[in-house]
Amino acid sequence: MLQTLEVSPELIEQEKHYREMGLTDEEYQSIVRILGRRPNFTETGIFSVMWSEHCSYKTSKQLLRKFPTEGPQVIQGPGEGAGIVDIGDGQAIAFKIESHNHPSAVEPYQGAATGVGGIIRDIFSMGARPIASLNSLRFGPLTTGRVKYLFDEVVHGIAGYGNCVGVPTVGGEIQFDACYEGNPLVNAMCVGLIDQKDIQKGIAAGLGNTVLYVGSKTGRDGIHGATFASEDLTEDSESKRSNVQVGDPFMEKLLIEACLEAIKSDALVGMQDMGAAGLTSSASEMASKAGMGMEMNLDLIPQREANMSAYEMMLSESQERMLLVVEKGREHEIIEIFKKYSLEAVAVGVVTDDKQFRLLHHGQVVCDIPVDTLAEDAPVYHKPSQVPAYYKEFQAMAAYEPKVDDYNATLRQLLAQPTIASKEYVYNQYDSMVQANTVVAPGSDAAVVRIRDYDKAIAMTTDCNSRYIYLDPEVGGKIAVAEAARNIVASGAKPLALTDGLNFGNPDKPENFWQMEKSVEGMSAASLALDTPVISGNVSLYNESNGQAIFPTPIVGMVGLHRSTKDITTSFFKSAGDVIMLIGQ
Amino acid sequence: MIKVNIHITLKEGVLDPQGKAIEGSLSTLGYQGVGEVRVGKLIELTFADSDRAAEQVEEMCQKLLANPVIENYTYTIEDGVVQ
Amino acid sequence: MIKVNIHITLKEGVLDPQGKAIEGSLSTLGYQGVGEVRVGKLIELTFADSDRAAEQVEEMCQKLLANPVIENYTYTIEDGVVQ
Amino acid sequence: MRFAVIVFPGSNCDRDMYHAAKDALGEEAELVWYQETALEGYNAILIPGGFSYGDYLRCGAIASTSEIVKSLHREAEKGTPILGVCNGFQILLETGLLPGALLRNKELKFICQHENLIVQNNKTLFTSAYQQGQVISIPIAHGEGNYFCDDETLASLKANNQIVFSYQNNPNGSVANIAGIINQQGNVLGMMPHPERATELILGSEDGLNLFKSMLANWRESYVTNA
Ligand SMILES: Nc1ncnc2c1ncn2[C@@H]1O[C@H](COP(=O)(O)OP(=O)(O)O)[C@@H](O)[C@H]1O
Repeated sequence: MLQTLEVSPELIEQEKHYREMGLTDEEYQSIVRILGRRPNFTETGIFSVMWSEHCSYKTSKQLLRKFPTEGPQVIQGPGEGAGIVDIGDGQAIAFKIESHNHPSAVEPYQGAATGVGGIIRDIFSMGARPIASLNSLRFGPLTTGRVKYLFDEVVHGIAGYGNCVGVPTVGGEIQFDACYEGNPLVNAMCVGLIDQKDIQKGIAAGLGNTVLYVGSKTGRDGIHGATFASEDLTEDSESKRSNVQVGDPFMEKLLIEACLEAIKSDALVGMQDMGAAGLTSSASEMASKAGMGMEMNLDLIPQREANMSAYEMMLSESQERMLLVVEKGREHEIIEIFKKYSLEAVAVGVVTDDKQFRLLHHGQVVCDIPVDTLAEDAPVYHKPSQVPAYYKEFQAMAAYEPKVDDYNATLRQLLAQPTIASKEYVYNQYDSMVQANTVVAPGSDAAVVRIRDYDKAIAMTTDCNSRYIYLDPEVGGKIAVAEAARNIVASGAKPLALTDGLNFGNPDKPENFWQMEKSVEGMSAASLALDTPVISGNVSLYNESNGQAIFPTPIVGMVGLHRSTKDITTSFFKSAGDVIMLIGQ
Repeated sequence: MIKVNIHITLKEGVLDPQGKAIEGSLSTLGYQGVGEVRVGKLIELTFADSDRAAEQVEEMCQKLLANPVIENYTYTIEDGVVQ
Repeated sequence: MIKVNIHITLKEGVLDPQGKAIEGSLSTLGYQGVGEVRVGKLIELTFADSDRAAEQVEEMCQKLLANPVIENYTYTIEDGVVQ
Repeated sequence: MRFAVIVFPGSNCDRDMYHAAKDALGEEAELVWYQETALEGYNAILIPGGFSYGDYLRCGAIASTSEIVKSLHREAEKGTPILGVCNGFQILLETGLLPGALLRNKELKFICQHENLIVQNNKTLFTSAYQQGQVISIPIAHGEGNYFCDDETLASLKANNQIVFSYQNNPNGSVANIAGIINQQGNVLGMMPHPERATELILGSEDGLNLFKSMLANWRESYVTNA
């Protein structure tokens, strides 16, 4: 059956099996140094996912440091499940964007659906109630059956999950371009509302406290998803079928309600969702952030399939699972809350003070790793950067002046472009009104959701014109941030902060790395100038197919505040006879 | 006419939230010992007689009716059915 | 263990837009002479041995699994299946 | 007036319904978890939209097997006003409190947009504040709102004036453009469009508010008469 063959520590080293898991020879050697011995199969797997680009940001970390992340409005910058900004009255807004590109290329419906589910969990695991979702999509031209299928199924997946879970999908953007033909992009953003006093962190504090596992059972789905997300898409991706995770929005809806009820209890110490690298990253990060260790007994993990190995359980990316740390002796208070929603909450471990990440399975220690090394000792790479030839060529060219003979015909041609045409076909499939707070639904510059019981509202948007960024990443990066800010302002709100979704090609190619470097610089400059600090984000590299990278696509998700609902404006012409004014250069 | 019955089921290991919900409901209704419930699709179609019927049905399943990433399919073909 | 296969189909006269859509796609894909396509559900479940198996399955279908306003059901029961 | 809003696992318009009754209408409202068995003491029962049990198997099917549905039947018999919206309508059909079934939208897509409804019967306790034939704008948001019933049922719905709302431009393929129907007794209304999403101008329409106002007016009348 699906049993993973477990190779001995000696063979892992001799036959370099760690390479199949995505670790380099140097990375393997530093693991041996850290442990003072060879890692076993489970431990090698755990290091490989924690040190994957997706979890460790090993190649992008140095660039992310360039982002301005502070401001009086910032309550939580990058580093937690989501960033948080102040909106007054003791309230705050949590938001983040996340990519689900490779899963969506393989199984578009489930890939997009689980992308939505994952980012929603990031928001409510902070203690915030999700109040709106947005997305940003990229496909090839709508001329082939495959692209049409991907497009339709991604939209169905977003609708299927978002509508069911009861979070209105209020905005997004879509661009069609040949560069995305083999590697579509699916980025999902979620925005949550929270009372500042309820802000929750993913920490495993308090020696002896209990670790609770909540939600769906663990299956063999998505094993090595984080590593998968950090590889080029190749011909045989299609056959990596165990990577496909199926979402259960109904379970997620129950989790939202139960978790938001649980945060009101002071028996809860910390909470985190199991996202990329599942149980491994949530458990080890919670312990590491608290300066503690953790011991879990894997026999107690709720399992969907028989005979799962420790490796499989730790690397599974089954959806709709949460990890909670609860005060010792008060477990039943939290378990009761979950029971009300017919959810299983099971004690699977304890918080220790030896800073070790220790796992038991069938009475044996199958993992014993200094927990901080998983996050902090991850390698950091400074990749070489090089100006691409195309850029120099383009810069040397004279500016193109379009010649238009027939303005009507040209306008029609423009409007017929799928990238420019109305996106009603897409957003009418999203429930944009559930929760009964949507003031400006999709179709205007920015979506607006009012804050009930207060005379204020939140504006939000996602933007990125990757053609500009390809032509000049630095200027294009500035344009992306400025466009988002203009959309927010045009809705009558003041921009507060942004989240970024950095979608790029393989960073080992110096030209790709240069694009990333320059766009981050451009975005940083604009964020600084506009006072919209970067409070969260996501990095998705290796977006290539058949060796061809996508256009650099750093998506900006921005949130703004309307101090009064009277300030809300839409971009539509209102009545005949109104004056049209053009402002700007 | 040929009558084709196609059964499409989720692959082993693929989560079936629908099956899980039905399982829960059956046990709430008092049915004891209901084990794993799995929900699949049943597609019935007829088409004009053809020598390559089996081949064509196979192709239809692969191209359109089943999603090979998460689903398996089986089918039965009844020949000479009068519509 | 008993293994039950339940087939749920739409009643005649009930419009099946999903079937219609598949019909359209198949003909776009070039399959000639594809007649009416109907989409139904397949529910597989196992449950503990019981003398009243058939009776219980019948009841499950009536109470929950099928909606008599729009659906018909049939089932097969395999006895003594080892899980 | 006291409204009960029944919350099933997976309901997601429960709060919206609650706010419509509590804030927009200004009456008392309570969220009632589906595991409660009693519904006594409420003057009206609201079954909200959403995806009870994920809409798995069939929309509303699993919810309709809950214990609370027995009380719902009792209240229906007693004459308590019961309003089911969207998934609430689907549940009312699955419980047999209303006739017919809902199929997938004819285009097989979820549709979320404002629709014009025609008030076909303003002589009900839910619609007395509307004009007969009035056109109102109420949002829909559903994937399975295509109302179906056999010819006999349709004939009897028509004969008894049980079609309360119809679509001006049928978005989903419903038989006879049906958007909402009432039981013969006149106290159970099921409809796909969401009146609770149209109770404040800032949300684009307050055409749904009259539905709640009708219920209130009717309750006052019967309260006064009974007193
Ligand atoms: N491009 C980026 N810009 C700013 N912050 C980022 C970026 N990418 C990731 N981060 C931040 O790094 C932290 C870890 O990210 P990630 O691992 O994606 O979160 P999670 O553990 O919730 O999946 C988050 O706080 C995220 O906001």
